[in-house]
Formats: sequence, structure tokens, C-alpha cells
Amino acid sequence: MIDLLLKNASRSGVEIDKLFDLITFLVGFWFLLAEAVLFGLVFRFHRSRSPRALYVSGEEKHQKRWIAVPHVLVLLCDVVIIAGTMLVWSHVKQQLPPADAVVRIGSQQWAWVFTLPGPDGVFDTPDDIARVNELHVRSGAVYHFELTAQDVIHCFSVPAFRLKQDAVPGRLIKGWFAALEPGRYDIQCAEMCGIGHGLMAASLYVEEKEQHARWLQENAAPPRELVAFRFPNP
Amino acid sequence: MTTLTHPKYGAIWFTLVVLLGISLLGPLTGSTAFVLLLAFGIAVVKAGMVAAWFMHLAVERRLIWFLMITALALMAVLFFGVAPDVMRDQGQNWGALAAGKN
Amino acid sequence: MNAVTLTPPPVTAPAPVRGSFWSRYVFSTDHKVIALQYLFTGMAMGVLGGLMAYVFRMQLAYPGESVPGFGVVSPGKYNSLVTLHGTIMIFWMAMPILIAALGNYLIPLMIGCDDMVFPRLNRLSYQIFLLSAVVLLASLAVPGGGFGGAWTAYPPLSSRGIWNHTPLGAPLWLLAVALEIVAFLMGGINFITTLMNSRAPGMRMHDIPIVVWMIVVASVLFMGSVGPLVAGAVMMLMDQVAGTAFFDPARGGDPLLWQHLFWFFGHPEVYVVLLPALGVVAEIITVFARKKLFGYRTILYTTFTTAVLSFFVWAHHQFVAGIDPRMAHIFTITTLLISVPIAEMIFSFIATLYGGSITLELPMLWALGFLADFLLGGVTGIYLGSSGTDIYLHDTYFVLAHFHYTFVPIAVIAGFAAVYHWYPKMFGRHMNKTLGHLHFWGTVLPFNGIFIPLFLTGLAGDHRRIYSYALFKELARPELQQLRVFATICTVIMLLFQTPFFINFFYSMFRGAKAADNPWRATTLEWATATPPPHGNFPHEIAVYRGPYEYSVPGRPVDFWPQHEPA
Amino acid sequence: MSVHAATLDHESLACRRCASGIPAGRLALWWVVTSEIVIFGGLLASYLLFRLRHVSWGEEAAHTNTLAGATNTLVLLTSSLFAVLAHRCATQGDGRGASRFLRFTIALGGVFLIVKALEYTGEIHHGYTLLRGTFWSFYYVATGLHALHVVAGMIAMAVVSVGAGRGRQLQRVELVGIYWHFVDVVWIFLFPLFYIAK
Repeated sequence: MIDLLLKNASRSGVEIDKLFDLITFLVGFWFLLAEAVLFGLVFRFHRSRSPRALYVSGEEKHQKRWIAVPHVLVLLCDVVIIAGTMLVWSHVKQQLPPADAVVRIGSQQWAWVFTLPGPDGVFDTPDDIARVNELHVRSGAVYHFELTAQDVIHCFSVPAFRLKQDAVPGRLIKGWFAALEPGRYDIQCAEMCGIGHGLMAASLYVEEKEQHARWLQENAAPPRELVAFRFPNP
Repeated sequence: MTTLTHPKYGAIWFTLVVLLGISLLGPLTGSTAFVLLLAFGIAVVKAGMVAAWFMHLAVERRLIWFLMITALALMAVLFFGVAPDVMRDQGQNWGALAAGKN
Repeated sequence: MNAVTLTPPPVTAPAPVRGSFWSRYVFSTDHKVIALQYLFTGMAMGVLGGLMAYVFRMQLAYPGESVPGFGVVSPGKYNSLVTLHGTIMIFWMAMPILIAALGNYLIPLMIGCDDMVFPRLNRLSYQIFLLSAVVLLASLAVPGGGFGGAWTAYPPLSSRGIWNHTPLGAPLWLLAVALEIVAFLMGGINFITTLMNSRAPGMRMHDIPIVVWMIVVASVLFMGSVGPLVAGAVMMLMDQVAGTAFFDPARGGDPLLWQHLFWFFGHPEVYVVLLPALGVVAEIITVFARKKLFGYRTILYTTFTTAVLSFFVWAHHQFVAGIDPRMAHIFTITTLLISVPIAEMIFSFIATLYGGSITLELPMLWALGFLADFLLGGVTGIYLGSSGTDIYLHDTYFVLAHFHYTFVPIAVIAGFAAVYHWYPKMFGRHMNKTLGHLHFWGTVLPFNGIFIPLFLTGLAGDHRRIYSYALFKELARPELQQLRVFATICTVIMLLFQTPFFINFFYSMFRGAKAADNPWRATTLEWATATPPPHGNFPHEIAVYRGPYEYSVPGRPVDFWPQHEPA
Repeated sequence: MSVHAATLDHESLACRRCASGIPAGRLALWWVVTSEIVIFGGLLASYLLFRLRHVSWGEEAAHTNTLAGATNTLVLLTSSLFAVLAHRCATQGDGRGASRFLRFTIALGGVFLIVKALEYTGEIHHGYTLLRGTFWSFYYVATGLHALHVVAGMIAMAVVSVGAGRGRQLQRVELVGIYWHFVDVVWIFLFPLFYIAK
């Protein structure tokens, strides 16, 4: 359903969208039912149709049933949603699938710094590629990210990936994503981080395998102005 | 004012002071775990005595006891809810970065 | 149905008003005067908060352009506008109107008492509240501007001036919130003690009107949850002004601690304002459906359940905030469980309508509007309480639309329901119906027009608190911008349609049709005295013989049976 | 109406009723204590979480002055005794006795503050200031907040003792006593937290 507004582009997003649809189905039913009953009762028992009200306490057993049965049904729906959401949560946030590559994400007021290990696949070597507000990844590969913040709390959010994680100064948070298809996607900061919060936009470029390898080769030397960025060691 | 029989406040005070003395002697034993257990055990006992006899919780309506216990229970909820984040340096998929001094 | 009182209550002539203007209206200890002081202050702050919404909605619809009546909205100003809008609407509009004004006005009247047990403490709490509002407004005028770290004030952003760029605005904001909390703690103690001790003879637990229960349970909730936030505020203030590092990880603090302390309060706070609103709706639907409340005890017990559960759900605001992911499971379960008592309560309200004889008077319209709109706010909460979908929806406009669908029905719609319902009692006159209908439809329709589009933009990935979407290609799409413009136009319409209300409110106070003592033919005790009630409320001590909602009792000549009428 | 209006402040209907069985003043005070429990509870829970996380804080805590802490515990316990003796006098209708005991309590509160001041001075003198580290921030904030409560209690007791000395509002002696005992209880927990656990 979210797909209609913003197309999903990641592996974990598929599950989240399905969960969203499940919840929409369940709560949508209750919502429509409750609204229909509400308006129906207001219409049916308007004074013009019902000049004298009944005396119903709602305290007797056969009356309480009208609340008790929906009560149990709501609880059942809750159980279904809880089961679904636990599954999705553990897939997206808890179990990281084996990584094809790792990216370090640093955030500060008001920019993102993405560090890729470069062609050799090892961090802290001269061919590391650090880029401000620009992340290049390979389509289909599982990326682990290591997320932190320099100053205040930021939030790494890629709406098209259904991916969101706060970057907290003082801690290193790990997570994963895997893009489904090539393209350019928005990266946003989703946590209020000061007056430049609205400026913390970045781009996520998903590339095919060969294209990405070429990009890594071409950019293996770190641009000079970025050497100053200190990525805190875990 | 409700009628209230007053216990022997002097004796209670004396017990409290003795307990204070014992908690001060704890560090002499040298065992950290014992010191902590003793100190906090005595603190709970002392607080209980002050509440029960000086604040007259012992003869107060049950409702007030319930109130105090609820407030303390809420703090326990807070503590255990926050502990996985604030009391630890490591957790699932996160770890604290080396900070500055303490 | 005006002015029909078949059982004339024992009423003496309204007391002659004595004393100067100051002692009667400003330094009065009369709970009704204090209630009106809270009401007027809350309404004034509400207007201010609404105008702030106008400014930043205009910025979002027409980014970078000068907003008529304000000027160009810079990012700093935008942040401080959204922060202050949130803070004001929760602390200075919803709480004073729903808890303080209604609690002060209704509790002594509805339990058949002459005043609060501590009238001077009551006056002091209002004065501290007023002071807090002044401090808050002052925080906007200091160098550096008003605080802009969102109403949740997450550190380290809010704890250090070098990051939030409001070295004076932030501490003043925090001080204002702390003062407001003090005022409400004092007021809450007064409410609770009054209800526990000063009920009219014969009023048992189950004879207390639901709205009084709700306000008092809300006060207890507030008191139980706000302590850690007060402690956190002390720490935050020390961080801001003395340079300590409670929340600064670089020097040994932990920013997540504040989030926990804040939301430990912040989530029960939702119920602190929700419960009185539900109480108001319960009172109104019984009166205008001429029905006994369906399942009084069920509603009461679900209230308690909700109150208790609300202490166990706070971290659902922090699913993606960097908390340990294992905790999310626990908080998902507790959060979704809370939907059960709330759903049950709403079902009971709807069931109350069954078999009724409904008149769509103005208060009833607002109460039904509350139920219809709050339902959407309630069900969208499921998406956010469920950790899996919250990953995507957290901090998007979906969240924003969700909680506006709860808070606007709570604070605005139920607030207006209360005002329209008790206005005759407060001022002894009726409000104009035509203007009232204009106001109702002009508020409820644009309200849906604002937030349904925002649900959609949220689903499309719009994040909150971003002052311009120009930099985000996915969000700068024209169809999304059209939704934003539509929402903004609806905001302006909704704000404009508050004018008939204010005209109506102040005009009717002096020129409205005179109201009888019990114009709605209601059963609860506040209708058993003169209109408006004199200082001291009841001409003589009043006793209670039955529950609060005895409408349409078979075999009675009239369809309501007041609580104070002997059998 | 005029009957009520004349007597509203003290003899109001609201104050004459007592449905819960606990007089309004004492009931309200228990609610005050409840709200204070969660305030101090939040602060101490935060401290405890940090303390259990940072083992190194034990070394910092070694620099707090146990003797001063113990003295102050003794002082507060004794002051609580006087507060409760004042209450006993009040229940026996002896307003002057209650007033005298309250003055002793205030005096001991003063002693507490003096010891506290000397303790702070010594620590600051040795470089253990508010900004030395988060342990010390907690130490000063927690004990400082407690000291503010001591001051508030002393002021309240001064007001009550003046009234009690003239035989008025004797029920207030108990109320201010409950508050004072609560302040004492908070200190009973602060003492091991900051002075003994090292």
C-alpha cells in the first residue's frame, strides 16, 4: 500500500510493507465497523425516530457480551499483529544477514559522511573512500552499516528502503540494508538536530555490480578536504 | 486528629543510631559485597522504621501504604526499562564508543 | 428544550457580588473563578499555538516566501515555532483546559461540595501556571530566539548552547515547563484530595460522574509519571547553565537517559489529557441520548487498566532511537495491549447510543465528532506501536497526523464540547446556535482536510520538523506539494472558523438567551444549583441518592432522575 | 451562601468532610510525598544506572567525606526524633512544647546545612567540583536537591512553630513532621549511595 506513494527499493522494505498491509486490513475493518455503527446508531436513534430512550445499564451479562466479544476479537487481532511485527522487527533490526560489504556512516551538524573500505575491502587503509552526503552501493548486496554521530543525535533514514535508525553520539549502532534495484534515493535526517536539520539531505546511489566496481576504482583516493573528519574508533 | 498511641520514640531513635553505627563498621570487614549488602539493607530497615513509626505509616490507612509501594514500584519499572540502555556498554547490535574521562 | 425544569431544584437567588474587581476575578479563591482563569489562559495560548501552526504551515506550502503577518521563516525560527507549538498545545492548552479548567470547575460542583479543600493552594497553582506561561513567552524574546529542539528536547542538542544556538531560550523553555509541572502537581494534589475526602453524603465510588473520575485518575497518572522528568529537567538545566555532562556522551553522560525519563512521563501524559476528554464525552452523550452510560463499571475499570498499562509502554517512542532492539518486543506487546481497554471504552460509548433518543444539540455534535475522529487517531496508533512498521513511520508526518488525530479531538473538539455543554452553567446564558453550527462544521471538516493529506505525505516519506523539502528529490514531487498546500489551506480555514466561536463566546456572555438552572435536563449535581453558581455553590448541603446517569428510568414521569433527588 | 462565604477558607464544607478517613491535610501531604518519591526516585535511579555501568566511579566515591555524611545522618535522625516529639506534644494539646521541639528540629536542620557546607567546601578545595565528572555532578545535584528540601522544611517548620506556640493549627505539626521524616528517609538512602558504596 505504501508502494503507491513511494516505491519500495530494499529487501527489508518488502516485509515492512506487507506488515503495513496486514495492519491496515485488521484495523481498517474495526475502524470502518466502529464508524458505521456509530453513525448508524446516531441515525437510527435520533429523537425523530426514537422518541423515548431505553433504560440499559450495560451491567448485565447479556449486555456485557456486546463489549466482551469485540474485546476478545480485538485482543486476537492484537496477537496477530504482535506476531507479525516481532517477526519483521527481528529480521530488520536484530538478525543481520551475512554482509557483502560494510559502510561506516558518520553524522554531524549538518552533513553525512559515508566511508566505504575501497577496492581492498578493508577499513583504515589509504584507499578508503569517504564521501560527504553521497553514498554509493551495489545493487543486491547486503550492506552492514556502522552508524554514529559526532555531536548531537541524528537519524539515518532512507524512506525508499523503509530504513530508519537514530545515530547517537557515544554509541555505534549496527544495522543492514540491501538494495533491490539501481537508482538514486533520498537520505534524510529524521531527528531534530538543530537549525540545519532541513539541510541534511544526502543521496544514495544504487549501482549495478560493474558500475559500482568502476566507481570504487575511480574514487579510491580520499578527497583532501575530508581527511579532517574524525571517525571515532569503536 | 485521630487518637494515636505514641510508641517509645526514644528507643526507636536509639535503634536507628545503632544501625547507623553498624553500617559504618561495614567497611572494616573489607568485603565489598558485604559492605554494600549491609549498607543498603540497613538503609531499607532504617527508612522502614522512620516511615512506620515516625511517619506513623504503621497505623495509617492501608491506602497510604499502597500509594508508597506503587510509587516505588513505578521507579523499579523505570529502572529496569532503562537499564538495558543506560546501564550497559554493549547490547545487541550496538556498543558504546570510548568516551572522554569517566 | 431550553428552560424546561420539571423538578425545580432548591435554589436561592444568586448571591450579591461583593468585593472589588481584583478580589472577585483575579485573586479569588473560588474554584469556578480559577477554572475560568485557566480556561481563558488556555484559550489564549491555544490561539497563539494555532497562529504558530499557521506560520509554519505557510512556510511548508510556500517555502521561502514571506508569510503574511510574520515575514520570512528562517530555519531557526521554523524550529522554534514547531517546538513552541508542540509545547504550548500540550502544556499550555490541553492541560489547562481539560484538567485544570474542567477539574476546577466540575469537581467541587459534581461531588456536591462548596470548593476545593485547599482554595488558596488552588489560587497559587494558577498563579504559578500563569508565571510559567509568561516565562515561556519571554523565552521567545531573548537573544538567540526561542528554543528549537522540538518539544521532546532530546539532548545533547538541547543541553548545550553550542549546538542548539539558543543559549537563553533553551533554559527558559525548560524552566517554563518545570514551573508548569509544579503548578499541575499542586493542582493535582488538590483535585485528588478533594475527591477522596469531600464527596457529598451518600456519594459512593460508583456514584461519581465519569468525568470526575477521569480527571482525578489523570492527575494521579501525571503525578506518578512526572517525577523522573522533573529529575531529568534538573539534570538538563545543570547541563545547560552549569556545564555538567549528564546527557553528553563525550564526557560520560548518556543521551538516551533523557529520552527514557522524558517518555516515561510523555506517554502517560497522552492519557493525562485523553482521559478527561473521554470523561467529557461520557457526560455529554448520556445527556443528549437520554441514556444511562453503558457499563459504568466497565468504563471505570478500563480507565484504571489504561492508566496502569500506560506506565509500561513508553519506549515505543524510541524504537529506532538506538535502544537495544530486544526491548522493542516487550514494548510492542504492552503498547498493543493498551488498545484493548481503550477500544473497550470506545465501544461502551458507542453502545450507550443504542436505544437512545438522540438530539443533536451543539455539545452532542462535538462529542460525536470526537468519537468519529478519535477512532482514526486510535487505530493509526497501532501502526506506530508495532515496532515493525514504526521503523518506516517513525518521525514522519504519519506520526504527526496520528497524534493530531488524537490530540485535536482531545484538546480542541472535546474542549469545545465541554465549553458548549457547561457554558450555560458558567455564565448563565446560552450560546448562539447558528454561530455554533458554523463553528462546528468550520472546525471539524477542515481538521480532516488538514490531516488526511498529511497521513499520505507521511506514507510518502515526509519527515517532521523539516522546514523545506526542496533538497529532497523524492519529497519535492509536485503531487506531494499539492497535498501540503491543501493541508495549509485547510489550516487557515480552520483557524478562521474559530472567529465565530470567539464572537459567540463573548457576545453570549452578555447578550445570550438566559439559561435555566438545568437547561439540558441532566442528572449530575452541578445542575442542581443556581446558574451561574454562587461562591459556595449550593444553598444548603446536598446529598446523593443514586448514580450519575439515571436517564429514562422506566416508570418515572420525566426522563431524568437527578442524583440529589430523594427517591 | 453567605454562611459559607464568611467561613470558606478554614471551615468550608470541603474541609469538614472526611470520606477517606484521613484528614485532608495529611492525605494531601501523603500525595506530596508520593510525588517527591518519584522525583528523587527518578534522580537516584539515573544515578544508580550510571554507577552500575561505570565501575570507576567507586574511586571517585572514595573521596566523599564519610564522616560528614555519617554526622549528618545522625543529625537528621535526631531532628526526626524531635519532629515526632513535637507531634506528640501537639496531640496532647501542648502547643508550646510542640513549638519548642520544632525549634530544636530547625536548629538541627541548620547544623545539617553547616556540616554540608563545610563538606562541600572541603571537596571543592580538593578539586572535586561539580564539573570534575558525572559522578560529582550527581553528587552535588542529589545532595543539593536534598539540601533544598531541608531548607524548605525548615521554613515550613518555622511558620508552623510560630502558630503552634500560640496554640493554633496544631494539626500542622504532624504534617510538617511527615514532610521532614520524608526528607530524612531520602538522606538515609543518599548516605549509602554516595558515602558508603566505594
